Amino acid sequence: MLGLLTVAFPVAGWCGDEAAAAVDTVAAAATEEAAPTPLEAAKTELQNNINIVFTCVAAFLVFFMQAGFAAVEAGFTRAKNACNIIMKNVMDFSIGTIAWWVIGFAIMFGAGNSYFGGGSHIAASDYADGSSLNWTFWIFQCVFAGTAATIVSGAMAGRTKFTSYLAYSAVICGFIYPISGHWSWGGLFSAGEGFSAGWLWDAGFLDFAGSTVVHSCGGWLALAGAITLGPRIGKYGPNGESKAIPGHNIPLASLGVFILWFGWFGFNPGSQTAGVVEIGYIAMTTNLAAAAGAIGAMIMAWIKFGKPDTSMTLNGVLAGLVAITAGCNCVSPTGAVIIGFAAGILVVLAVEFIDKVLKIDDPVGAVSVHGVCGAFGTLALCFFQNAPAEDYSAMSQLMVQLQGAGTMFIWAFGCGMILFNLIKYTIGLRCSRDEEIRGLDIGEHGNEAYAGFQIFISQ
Amino acid sequence: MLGLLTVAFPVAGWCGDEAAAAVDTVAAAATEEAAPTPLEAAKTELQNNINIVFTCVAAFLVFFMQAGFAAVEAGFTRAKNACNIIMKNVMDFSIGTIAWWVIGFAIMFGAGNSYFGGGSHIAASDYADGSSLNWTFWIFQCVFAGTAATIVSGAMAGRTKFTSYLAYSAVICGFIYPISGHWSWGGLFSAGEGFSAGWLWDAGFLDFAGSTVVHSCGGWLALAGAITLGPRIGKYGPNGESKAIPGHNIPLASLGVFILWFGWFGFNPGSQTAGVVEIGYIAMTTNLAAAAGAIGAMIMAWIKFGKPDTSMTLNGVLAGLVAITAGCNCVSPTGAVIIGFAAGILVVLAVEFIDKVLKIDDPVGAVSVHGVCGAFGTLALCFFQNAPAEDYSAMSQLMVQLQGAGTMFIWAFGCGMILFNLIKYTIGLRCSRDEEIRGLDIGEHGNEAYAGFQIFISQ
Amino acid sequence: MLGLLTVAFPVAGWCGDEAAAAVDTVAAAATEEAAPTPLEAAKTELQNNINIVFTCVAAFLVFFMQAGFAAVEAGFTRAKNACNIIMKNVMDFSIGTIAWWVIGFAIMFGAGNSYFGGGSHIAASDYADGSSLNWTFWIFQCVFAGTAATIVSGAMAGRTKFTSYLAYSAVICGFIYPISGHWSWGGLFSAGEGFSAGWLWDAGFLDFAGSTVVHSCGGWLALAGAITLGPRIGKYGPNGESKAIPGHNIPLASLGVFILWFGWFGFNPGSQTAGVVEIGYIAMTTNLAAAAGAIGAMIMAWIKFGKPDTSMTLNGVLAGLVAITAGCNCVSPTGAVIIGFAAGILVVLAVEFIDKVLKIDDPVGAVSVHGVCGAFGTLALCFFQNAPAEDYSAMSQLMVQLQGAGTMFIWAFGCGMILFNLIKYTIGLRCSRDEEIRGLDIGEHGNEAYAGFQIFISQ
Amino acid sequence: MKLITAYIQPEKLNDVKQELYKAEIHKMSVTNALGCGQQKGYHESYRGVDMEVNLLKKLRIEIAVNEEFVKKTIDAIVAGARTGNIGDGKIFVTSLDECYRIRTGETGKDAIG
Amino acid sequence: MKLITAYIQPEKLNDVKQELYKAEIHKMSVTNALGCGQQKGYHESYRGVDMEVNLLKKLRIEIAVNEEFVKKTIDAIVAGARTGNIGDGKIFVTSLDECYRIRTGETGKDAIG
Amino acid sequence: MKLITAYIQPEKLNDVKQELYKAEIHKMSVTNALGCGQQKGYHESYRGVDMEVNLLKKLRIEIAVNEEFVKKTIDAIVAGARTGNIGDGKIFVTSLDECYRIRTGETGKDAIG
Ligand SMILES: Nc1ncnc2c1ncn2[C@@H]1O[C@H](COP(=O)(O)OP(=O)(O)O)[C@@H](O)[C@H]1O
Ligand SMILES: Nc1ncnc2c1ncn2[C@@H]1O[C@H](COP(=O)(O)OP(=O)(O)O)[C@@H](O)[C@H]1O
Ligand SMILES: Nc1ncnc2c1ncn2[C@@H]1O[C@H](COP(=O)(O)OP(=O)(O)O)[C@@H](O)[C@H]1O
Repeated sequence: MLGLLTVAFPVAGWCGDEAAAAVDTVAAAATEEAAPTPLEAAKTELQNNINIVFTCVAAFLVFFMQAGFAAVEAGFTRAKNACNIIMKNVMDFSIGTIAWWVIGFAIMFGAGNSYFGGGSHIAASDYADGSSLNWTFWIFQCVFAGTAATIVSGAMAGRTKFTSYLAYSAVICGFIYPISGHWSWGGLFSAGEGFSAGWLWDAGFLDFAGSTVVHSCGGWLALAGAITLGPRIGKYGPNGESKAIPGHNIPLASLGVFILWFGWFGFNPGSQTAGVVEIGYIAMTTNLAAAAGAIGAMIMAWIKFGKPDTSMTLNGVLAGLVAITAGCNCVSPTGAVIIGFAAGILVVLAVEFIDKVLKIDDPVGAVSVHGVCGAFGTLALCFFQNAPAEDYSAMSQLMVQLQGAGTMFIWAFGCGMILFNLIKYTIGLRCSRDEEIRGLDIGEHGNEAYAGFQIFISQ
Repeated sequence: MLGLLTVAFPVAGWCGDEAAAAVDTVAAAATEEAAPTPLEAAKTELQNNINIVFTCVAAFLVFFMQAGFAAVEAGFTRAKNACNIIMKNVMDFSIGTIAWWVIGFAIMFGAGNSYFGGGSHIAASDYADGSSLNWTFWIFQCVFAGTAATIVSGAMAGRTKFTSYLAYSAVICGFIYPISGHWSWGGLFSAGEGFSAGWLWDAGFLDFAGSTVVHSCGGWLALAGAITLGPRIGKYGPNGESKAIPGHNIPLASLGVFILWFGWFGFNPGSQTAGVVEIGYIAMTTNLAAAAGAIGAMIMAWIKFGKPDTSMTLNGVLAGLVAITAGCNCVSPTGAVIIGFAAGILVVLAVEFIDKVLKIDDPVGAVSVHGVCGAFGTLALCFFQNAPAEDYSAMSQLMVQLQGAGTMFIWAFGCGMILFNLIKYTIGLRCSRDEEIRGLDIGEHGNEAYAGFQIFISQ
Repeated sequence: MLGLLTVAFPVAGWCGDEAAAAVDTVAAAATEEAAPTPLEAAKTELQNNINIVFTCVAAFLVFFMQAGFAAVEAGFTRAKNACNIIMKNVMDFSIGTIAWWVIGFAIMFGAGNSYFGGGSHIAASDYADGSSLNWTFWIFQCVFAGTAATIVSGAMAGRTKFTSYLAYSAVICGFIYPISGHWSWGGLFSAGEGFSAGWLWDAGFLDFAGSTVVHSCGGWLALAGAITLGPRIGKYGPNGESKAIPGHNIPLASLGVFILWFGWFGFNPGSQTAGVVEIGYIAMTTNLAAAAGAIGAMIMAWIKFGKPDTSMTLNGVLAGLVAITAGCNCVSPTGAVIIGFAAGILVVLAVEFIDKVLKIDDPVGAVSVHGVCGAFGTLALCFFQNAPAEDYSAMSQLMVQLQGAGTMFIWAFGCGMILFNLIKYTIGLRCSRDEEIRGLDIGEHGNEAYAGFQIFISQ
Repeated sequence: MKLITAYIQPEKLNDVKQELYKAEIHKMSVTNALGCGQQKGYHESYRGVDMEVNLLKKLRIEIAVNEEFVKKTIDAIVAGARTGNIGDGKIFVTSLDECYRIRTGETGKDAIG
Repeated sequence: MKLITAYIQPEKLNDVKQELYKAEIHKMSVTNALGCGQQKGYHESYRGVDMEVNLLKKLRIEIAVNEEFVKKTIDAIVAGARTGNIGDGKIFVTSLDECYRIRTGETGKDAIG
Repeated sequence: MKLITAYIQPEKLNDVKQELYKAEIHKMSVTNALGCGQQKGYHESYRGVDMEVNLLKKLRIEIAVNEEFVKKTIDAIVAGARTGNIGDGKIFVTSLDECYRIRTGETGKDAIG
């Protein structure tokens, strides 16, 4: 049983080919397993409890990232939309949880083939005996799905109809995320006969904690959303020049970034789903990349804009974190620093490019942070392996990684364009002009975020 | 010893009669215990350490709920009272901790009969050898007591004298909560001879993590406080019509709700006080109920008020969490969704009823969330058992649950009315009219929460 | 191996002489170690995983204290400097992490003599086989170093040049903190031959979680910084009378204090670096001292200023926490309450003394909280031992403690004066007068913290 | 035409508004202000340092009216704002040379209402 | 010299500023205000209790000008602020007796610009 | 009676207050304002997009005085607010037709003080 566990979850899988072999091994392990000695049984049971404790705590930390997203997004946008952003963050997780429970988990981890699950585990009905990690695995994966869902709200802030956003939330957690998630991670959880690893996993695609599976997925959906919606009123001048629409509460946003950094210690080490020595290593690489990301973004912003910009530096932290997520278990410490630093630089360039060249209005930089840096991190891990196998080839791994990251772009961006356009031409995606000017808080919710405060609204 | 542990804490106690049997079993286990084999001893020791780690972490999360309560209460009330609310939250936990240490823990878990403890453990003096969980149990129960205490501050916000509030805090953590807590949970901790489980525990009352023991207790005390104080100036118009007094910082309140949701993952799974497979299950039901609560409240508010109200939806999250607390370990996932959803609906109705019909001014909805939904959750668990025993009868369990919830109402509301009226007619419960109009921050503390900010105060 | 672990980390070291003996024992254990039985091996492995899980989670909590520091410091200073404070908090941790990785960890825990490490572990290159705790130990110590670094920013708020602050951050995490840290804690981590415990450890100096090693270090550096900088414009009137410069966001500051309190449950129990029964005890003493600190400060402020001041009470919580940090594992519960309460009183007196008598402008009270109360706690633990050895003498322990606390004052304050004066006379320490008046947010970062909010700035 | 500027206690705004409505004056503009006058300030303290706050929170109301409404308006403000305590506030009246309604371009008496 | 006070919709500030620049009027002061007039308020609700908000967010602009600039200024404000919808705002003109520039001590016409 | 309106740099408020006290003028009202004039704005940037901020933070002081106090008041404001740098601000004086004290109903000269 411990064998099953340590194989099924890529413990210390420094390199790719193990992954491909995993499912077969599981099958093999099932037959080989002789009666364990009492000591082995006790050890398995205890280690399993250790794993449960750590994975549960990690799941709680990942959940807490919802608070971080809410704070970052609210802080980086205008006061008149703050209630709306918060409602979106509360509701995408709530609706997402229910959608995940009903169908999402089944599609991602249920019985099926290498493209699609869904053959079991609907509404957690027949789930109980699935694995030794059991329900802990369910809750851990549930908060991951919630993370993918919530990324989008920031890019669509300040102009999206609330009902449309609710519809979107159900679809991403119920279908879009679990389907592509199955391709890379479906093999993490196997209840034997009828279960199948996903085709990307089989291809040796490495994405330990989800730079691509979670972050790029959310990021490319966000891109589709921002494009379909169009920019906020006043974001681009008559000649197409970009205007600044400053966030209303940078201390709140920074608190959000710290909460996300904190939560990422659940996201990355928790993806080990085991209380073993590797979690410390992963925590270290995660922290190094975040720190290097902040430094990279600060320096780049300083060079480009003349001063060390606060919101860019905060984005740099997130960029470093997103980028290291794929390879946090397998890159060297120096590699983590380089990946984080490069992601920090990249996020500044990407924000500028998307804003000023593509003229897509992404108020919080979700596309740059999660989409671009997620893809970057997925590819970069090839070159910084800590202890590669003898026959490891960075270039051939890069091909696999490109395939994975590219597939995600096509899938998530494609689904997003279809979904958001469907919504646009049915229930409508964008709120009315008047509502947008007065603020979504009053228009959509009849509420005010800061009652009594004198707020100067000329934008 | 492991036997003792797994029995004394209702691990996976899907149903009621186990609870009744527990104390006897403990006694039995104590005599039966032969010399354990080295393997058994090692396993017990290690599992005990696993339990300690998880319960400690859970206690920390529950502590963090204090921050959540402070943020929710501050955000839902006016800026001119924000320092005061914060001081109340800091001090009720601080004074509560000391009161708990001096006498509260002794009353709840010390030697005694089935109605009253107090025969040992005063000031943690003779506590050390009590149990294998030891001090971890103490700190876990301490933060629970703090939770019960802090619920009240929200309902009494904006008009209570600070000194009176301090006096109240000592009494609830030192006496009111531990006495009723002993009835349901005294049996969780037995150091053998002289110790006795509480009468509600003996009656088979099920309240796994404290919908009744903690939340209803705080909620009904809050009701007594709000009634005794009377409404804030300007809350009701000359014809008794209810006026809105909007909260000043909804983003802060929402951060508070996310913190509470996060902390609840300590509150509910932590109540297992063991690092075992059940904690994942409990985390799942907890999360499902919270999500369903948000959805329920949002829909209900939308129907009743025409728009999806932010503060009501946030209350809906808390309603779902409070309601699932009693049955988080024993209801089915579908049951959790139903209970949470119903609690979300219920909290909207309760807030309206208390505000517009009973005309009791509860600024943050503490009575509705903790009192009403706590009682609801305690009763509802009867009908959604995941794996009931063969001879399980929902109706007879309901009778027991009604007895427990009803007793708590009489006890907490009764004690509250006596206590608050005692305070009212001695040191005085309400601050002066002038102080209330200018704000308690200046009146009680000589401070200002947002120095420099221009705040429009016409209320 | 378990032997090594439980000795090398002072598990339940109620008293001092064990510490002195530890290094020898490690050496001894290494030779004695015969082939362990399968049961022993399994137990060691599992206990090690338990330790890793707990220490990792504790490290995450300690990391989260960064958010607490950012929020407290931002909330206690003016709105026009909020972005700057946040940038400082993000960057001191980020730069600190990299400095720690490159050289700090090597100096503190690498091979060397009892005054200086540095002989190995540079950039974590040759670290992997160091200890069974391995990378977990690295990340745990990394976030500790970050804590020491971040303390300073509060005392230097509102007038420090940003570049100078960045330079300072690298030096403290790379050199100042690890050198003195090596003296007390170098012996916590030994990889055998060539490694040496520090001279204060050898002398029997007790500082379990760092009242002196971390907090006083930061506090005395903060003192040097505040002195070298001079007070903010307008802080002292023409006759030297102290003027109040109120913090702009007390709810944010209080959230920060709750986060710090929460994080301290990682800081103190985590310093056990083991998932054992003692962590619950440490959590209890930590909580008791924090609560008593709040009460002590509130009472003292009430007596001195006529009203219970919010910011002083919040400082009281931190004072209690800092003071208990040294002795959290060895003082009695009653001792914890006394130490916390006294620290709460002391912090109020120290803030007043430093502000009104010494006329040093420390906007958030960092010197009083971390420096003064850190030293106080280090000394106070002598008199409240829970279970002292037979031959324990409080007075002789006090001499050792005085030596440790005194050394830290000389070291940290001395290094600080040299470093800050070096910066002052090279790149410059203080921003321009105009920049200070308009606010560092615009001057240093070109940002605004609360865009749109009407903020009255007459100071 | 006159421009009437009044400083009142913030908590009196609703009463003033109601009195104005009764007097059929439906237009006004309100600003946040700080005032000092005979009303004593109060003491705040922050971290042990005393601060005298003598700029107290007030609201500033501005109403443009035709001559025949001047008295009615002033009476209404007084009726709504007076408590008899120091700090009730002041009313200032200045002459208004001209008034324009931006929407229609109307001027003078027509524009005011 | 005249003192021109205008209440406009907040989102029109940039347009008004641009029109003023075109008319070579470079000086002004702006305050946050709340106004009520013909424009209907809206309903907020909080925790199920309805609130009618009839003090709407406006900006108050104050510009001191010499006589020859009065018309230009008013025209510029109207050009920038008019949408034709209720709530566009009002412009009030009062006589300015004197004007001082604090920096130089200049007075009258010289001080205004 | 005159109504004196001054725009000053925010950080000069305390100095102005002190000069006014010295001149025995104890009553005033203060509002937050944004101003643009000769003083150059500064550049902020947000996420890489430059913003020119040309509405700078100012305070608006309003003081109603009797004729004999006009000069004293203006002198006091100038004494407190002048630094000699661009942006020191302006003082505007208009005629006050009438003044009421809400508390007592006093009018005219008596009401002002
Ligand atoms: N001469 C004045 N100029 C400007 N504002 C004034 C003047 N006198 C009073 N005020 C405003 O009116 C408010 C109330 O005045 P105060 O003297 O305190 O009370 P009262 O008018 O009842 O005697 C002040 O806070 C200030 O805002
Ligand atoms: N008589 C008045 N006195 C003071 N302010 C006024 C007056 N009339 C209008 N205002 C201001 O102008 C704003 C717009 O006026 P409103 O009557 O709503 O629209 P319109 O002027 O387009 O008819 C009001 O919100 C108020 O701030
Ligand atoms: N003509 C005017 N109308 C209204 N406000 C003005 C006028 N001229 C100046 N101000 C106010 O005075 C402030 C200072 O004016 P500025 O021209 O920058 O400096 P200075 O008066 O020293 O030449 C401006 O920011 C504005 O608030």
